Amino acid sequence: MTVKNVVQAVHDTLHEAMMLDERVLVLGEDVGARGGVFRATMGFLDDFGPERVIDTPLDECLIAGLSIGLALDDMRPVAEIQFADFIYPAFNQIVSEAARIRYRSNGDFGVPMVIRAPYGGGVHGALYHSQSIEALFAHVPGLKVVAPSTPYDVKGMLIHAIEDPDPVLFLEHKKTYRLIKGEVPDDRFTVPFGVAEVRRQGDDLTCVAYGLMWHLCLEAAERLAGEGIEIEVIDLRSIYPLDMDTVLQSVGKTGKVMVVHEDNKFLGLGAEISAQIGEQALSELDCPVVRIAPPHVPAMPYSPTLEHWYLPDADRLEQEMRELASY
Amino acid sequence: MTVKNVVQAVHDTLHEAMMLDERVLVLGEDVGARGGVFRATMGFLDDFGPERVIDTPLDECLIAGLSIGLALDDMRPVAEIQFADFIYPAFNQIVSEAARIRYRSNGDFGVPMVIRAPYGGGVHGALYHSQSIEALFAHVPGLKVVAPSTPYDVKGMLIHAIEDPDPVLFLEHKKTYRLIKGEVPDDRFTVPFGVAEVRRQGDDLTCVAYGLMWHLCLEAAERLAGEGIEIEVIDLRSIYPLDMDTVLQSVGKTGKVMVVHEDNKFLGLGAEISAQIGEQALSELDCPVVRIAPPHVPAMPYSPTLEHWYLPDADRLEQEMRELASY
Amino acid sequence: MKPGKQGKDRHTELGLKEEDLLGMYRCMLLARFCDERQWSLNRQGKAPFVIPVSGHEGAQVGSAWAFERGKDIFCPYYRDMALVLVAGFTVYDVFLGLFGKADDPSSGGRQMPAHWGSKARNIITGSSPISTQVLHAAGLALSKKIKHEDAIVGTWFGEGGTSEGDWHGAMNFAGIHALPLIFVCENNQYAISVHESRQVAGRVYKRAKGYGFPGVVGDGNNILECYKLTKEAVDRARAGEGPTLIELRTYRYYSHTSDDDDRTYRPSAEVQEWKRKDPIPRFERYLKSVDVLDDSVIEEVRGATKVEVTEAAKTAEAADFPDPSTAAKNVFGDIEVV
Amino acid sequence: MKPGKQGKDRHTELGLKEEDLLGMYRCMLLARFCDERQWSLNRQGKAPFVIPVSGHEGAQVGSAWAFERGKDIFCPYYRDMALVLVAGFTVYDVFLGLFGKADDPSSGGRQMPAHWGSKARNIITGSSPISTQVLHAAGLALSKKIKHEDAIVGTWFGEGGTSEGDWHGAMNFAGIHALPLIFVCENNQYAISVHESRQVAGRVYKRAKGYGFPGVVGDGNNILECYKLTKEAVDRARAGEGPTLIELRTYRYYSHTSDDDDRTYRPSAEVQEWKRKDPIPRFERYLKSVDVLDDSVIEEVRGATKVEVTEAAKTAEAADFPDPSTAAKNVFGDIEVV
Ligand SMILES: Cc1ncc(C[n+]2csc(CCOP(=O)(O)OP(=O)(O)O)c2C)c(N)n1
Ligand SMILES: Cc1ncc(C[n+]2csc(CCOP(=O)(O)OP(=O)(O)O)c2C)c(N)n1
Ligand SMILES: [Mg+2]
Ligand SMILES: [Mg+2]
Repeated sequence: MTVKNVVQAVHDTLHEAMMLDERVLVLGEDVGARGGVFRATMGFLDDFGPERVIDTPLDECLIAGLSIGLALDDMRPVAEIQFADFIYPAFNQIVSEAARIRYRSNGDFGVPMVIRAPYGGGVHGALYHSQSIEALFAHVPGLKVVAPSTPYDVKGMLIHAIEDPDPVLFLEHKKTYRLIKGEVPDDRFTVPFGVAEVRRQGDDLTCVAYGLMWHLCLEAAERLAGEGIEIEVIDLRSIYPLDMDTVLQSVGKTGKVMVVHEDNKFLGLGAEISAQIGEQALSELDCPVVRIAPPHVPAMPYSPTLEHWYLPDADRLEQEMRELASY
Repeated sequence: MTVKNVVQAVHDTLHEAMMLDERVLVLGEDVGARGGVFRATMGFLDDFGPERVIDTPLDECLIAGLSIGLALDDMRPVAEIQFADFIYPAFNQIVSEAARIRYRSNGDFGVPMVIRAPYGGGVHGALYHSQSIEALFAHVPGLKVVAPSTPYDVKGMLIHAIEDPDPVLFLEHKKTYRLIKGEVPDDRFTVPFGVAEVRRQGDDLTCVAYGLMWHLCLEAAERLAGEGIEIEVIDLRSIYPLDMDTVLQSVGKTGKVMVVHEDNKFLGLGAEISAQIGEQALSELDCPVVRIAPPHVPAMPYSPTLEHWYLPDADRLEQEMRELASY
Repeated sequence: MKPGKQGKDRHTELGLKEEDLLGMYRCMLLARFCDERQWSLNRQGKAPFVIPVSGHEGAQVGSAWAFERGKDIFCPYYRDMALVLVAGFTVYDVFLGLFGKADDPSSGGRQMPAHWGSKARNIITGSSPISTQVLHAAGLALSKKIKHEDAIVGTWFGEGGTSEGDWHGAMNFAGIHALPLIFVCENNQYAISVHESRQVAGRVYKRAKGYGFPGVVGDGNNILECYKLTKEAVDRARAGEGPTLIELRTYRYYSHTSDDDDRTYRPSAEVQEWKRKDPIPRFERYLKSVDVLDDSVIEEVRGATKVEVTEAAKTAEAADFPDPSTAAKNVFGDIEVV
Repeated sequence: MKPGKQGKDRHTELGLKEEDLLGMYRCMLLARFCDERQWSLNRQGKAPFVIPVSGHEGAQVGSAWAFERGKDIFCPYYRDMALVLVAGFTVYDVFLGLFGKADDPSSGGRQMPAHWGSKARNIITGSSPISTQVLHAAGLALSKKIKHEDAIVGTWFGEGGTSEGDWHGAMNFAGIHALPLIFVCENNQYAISVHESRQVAGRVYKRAKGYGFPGVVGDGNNILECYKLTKEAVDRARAGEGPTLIELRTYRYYSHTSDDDDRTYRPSAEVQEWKRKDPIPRFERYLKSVDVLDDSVIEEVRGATKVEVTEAAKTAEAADFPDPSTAAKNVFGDIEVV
């Protein structure tokens, strides 16, 4: 066991994966000498050389397309998109190609590749360094999308992602990189996709989140415990496949649900979760499912006043929870 | 009044818009001599010349980016993406740029552009000539997304789109092009965005759809009328802004809802509609909202046996409606 | 037809044996006759969608022949029927794809016809979005280089395909890393209706220089020239000397697809002019000039090939469609979706 | 400094008057001092994010000066502080942006600093995703051409920016349509940490030829050379002779941004070497050689400029942040979202 923060867990897990399997290589902008702008691949160039640690040109379309080609030749590329906000030039390669190759070839070809992308806000990143992109990709059949946010899950899910036969979008909340620390077993282990984790038990309200948001939800929930309100906090970890069983089980207990995410509300993951709860547990709901998500504006603004306006924080979550629990 | 099919309505409306406003121009692949692969701009090159009818290189990123530049200089570009499935290379320009320019410049700049894209299946188009893309774009704040599917609406909404101050994704269901005919007033009129149309009144079940699907729903509903089941059929027409008022009003009457779309289910528009119904009309629901949408596979396969498996048809809709109405 | 430098035939100079010539000729004929057959099936309402190859046979067979089957990798585009016949597709395979039958090796009837792919034949699965395969080719070439495998990668595309960002990215990366990758542009002067002059600023082959590697242009209707240019590029790539861009100028004889009508954008005189440059009769003239074939054998081969094509089409037509119960398979490698 | 051909000064030959020289000099100094100030504010914790310009002043001011303010259009990128000062930004504007204040002309505090834009100044709003502006520039140039307006468009980007598909698309379209568009590459040899040699296959300026139009390269630290190359391109574009690609070779003196640390990827000797080529002292030497300025005036101007910058920063720091009640405004032109 070693205590690490999230980005250290990314770094160490990737490093181990490259040590263990020659087919694993990393590619992206500044992953070489710079070691990644968040230092996720620090020292890799020295340890593995430029053939396995590839500084690509500034072209995300290339990064994705190249990774597909590598994966088709039985390599295990782990591509870094420097900020999730810059993944859109690669949209066609990811959505038309990576996601559809197994299906369109009737299983003849597969694309075992991982795309790592730091996402999320609260870091003065403004419109183009704060975005959440999970809904756009989770909608696309053929892609797996995960968003672990503890050092433990990062290790377990990154190993799983690299060994997964399919393209995986591996979302790392950039604010958790240095903020969230935790114990990580030194030995190899995996955390399966599609299994949510109940981070806190409670009977009064089910709170469903992932990434930075469940950490804030937990903080708010702990505060409310003092008032005798017990909130169940679920960290989804995996966006697709989505573990609705855990959510539904909790709903059966609490009858009240709040879904929280940074991605905007309209067609955000909260919509799907709410729809599935409606389909499978309508009679168990005491009140409408509440979605807490940013307003319909094009991503987070820069000024502190505006950023604060945009992003839910623990204070706001506490208040929303209190209100809903006492509904 | 003239009877036209959908693609004639597109053609004639565009033509009139170009006659009336010098700033309107069309651009895209094969829009010139070929008049568009669906003939939406037939004869335009002769009538308006190559400066206003621009055959672009095969580069959707260029088509979108160029349109933005034109719009920034007070032109009114109407870009054609040959098939909606090919819009992804333009994703970055549409999502990062067109959608965000007004917000990021605090209103200093606006992007009045229209992107027309034939979408939808049932035409032996297979994986890459059948896709529905509305959810991906409707999720993005700053974009308007509409999907008219009668010649009347096409005219009224296309005029509105061209005059709209913001980027509009104008989705035309390619199967409706020649299939759906209707009367179109010869004079100018507009159909506002964000206003759904109740295509059929009924008390037993609310059926929400758009594009080709509401036509099939209507067909199924008419059949059921013979059995004494009265289905209310709503054609949304506009995806964002979304007219939930009309939907909720109908739900208040029927207590039962079925949402139908060709786009896949997970994070498809049905999820948002279901979530909003849950938020605003939970107590009025007699039973869970049902979403009818294709399975989680990467778009429609080619073989007739597989295409049929994929796409809801009137028979299947009839059966689903009957079941739900008698719940 | 002039004999080569040392009194050798042109093909001998290029290292081609008589069996190569016959194999090349056969692939051209098969492609042409498959094309004719698929159009007639289309007119009969039996094949909803056709992508023609006719006119491109010289460029495709000539360039593909320079690669080593079973070792090198092909990343073709939809036009490349003659190419995949070189790479190991049978005529029966072609028609299984045309009809969308369960045994279609490319996709089991999931994709449109002419969306070639087959792992066993080293043909990478292709899609409709233009030029995506060019980046896969770069990734494959990088992989071969990293693994120090003696395989090279070829990718084919139309001149319209040079406009997408994917193409630019692949050219740039191939140049930086001196990848064992051959870019073959089948320049038929039109992308559906859009003429080259509104598609390509400058000239395709001249682009290569800007990326720091050689670009060459050749007569796409001269199969031996296509072979020669590609073979030189392949040899350079195999020697570790990096990529080449080859532009082969040619023409398609039919409309873009069965959904198109080329009369709105191509003067029929132009079409006729290019039909006079047909790569097949041209190669036949060469084969006769070097006494590999004579008119009566040509007649015989043509006849037999046509029969072979017709038979294969018939058998494929009778084959089974995919079972809908398989339609949700192979979305993921591990999860079942329905 | 040699006098020009007919005994004229170099700048007179280029059509530059003394007031131009002084204006150019002033913009360079303003940019440099703003940069120094913003770094010190960053170290004080008052400016969370800084994008430096230092080193690029010659390339930016020299190239921008060739355009006509109030008529021509600028599509810059984040590095272009000196450029927007030429185009009409004040120092106060720069600091309003740095602090994210309500009156920031680019975005009212919504975007990161250095995401320039201002309709009144013909500076098109820019974003973070690299090279998107290059296509907007092409659209604007097309519009000017269609309207037969006598305006031309300039767009600026780093050598890293040439890798994106947007850049390729814009080059191709500009070539096909002979657009009045100038592409200016500020080649500082690094894209964050990635060296040019792993970014650009071949040479940037040589790419132009592949698109059928001229590409030139110049010393980005020689402001008069930058002006000259751009002026020639601007004149050609205005005469309807189409686009030009200009590569200006230079260097950035600081890290990529305040979040970066260049010591991991740039040898300090290299940084020092390029600092010796600093475009500002170099221009000062020229100005002295032609008797436009002498050392004491330079001292005076520098001092006054520094004070101006410090004052502007102070005033901007005291300005209001945007009111959160405005945060949902301007998503759409007609619909309110909250
Ligand atoms: C991304 C994308 N955009 C548009 C299309 C529609 N389309 C299919 S083929 C084609 C023209 C291709 O021309 P070219 O590359 O020259 O190849 P050719 O068909 O002439 O052999 C177009 C525009 C597509 N398939 N993919
Ligand atoms: C699409 C996209 N990908 C990645 C980034 C992250 N990024 C910001 S600047 C930069 C390097 C740009 O280098 P260059 O174009 O040479 O300009 P310079 O900063 O050297 O002036 C990168 C990779 C981005 N902003 N946008
Ligand atoms: Mg072509
Ligand atoms: Mg640079």
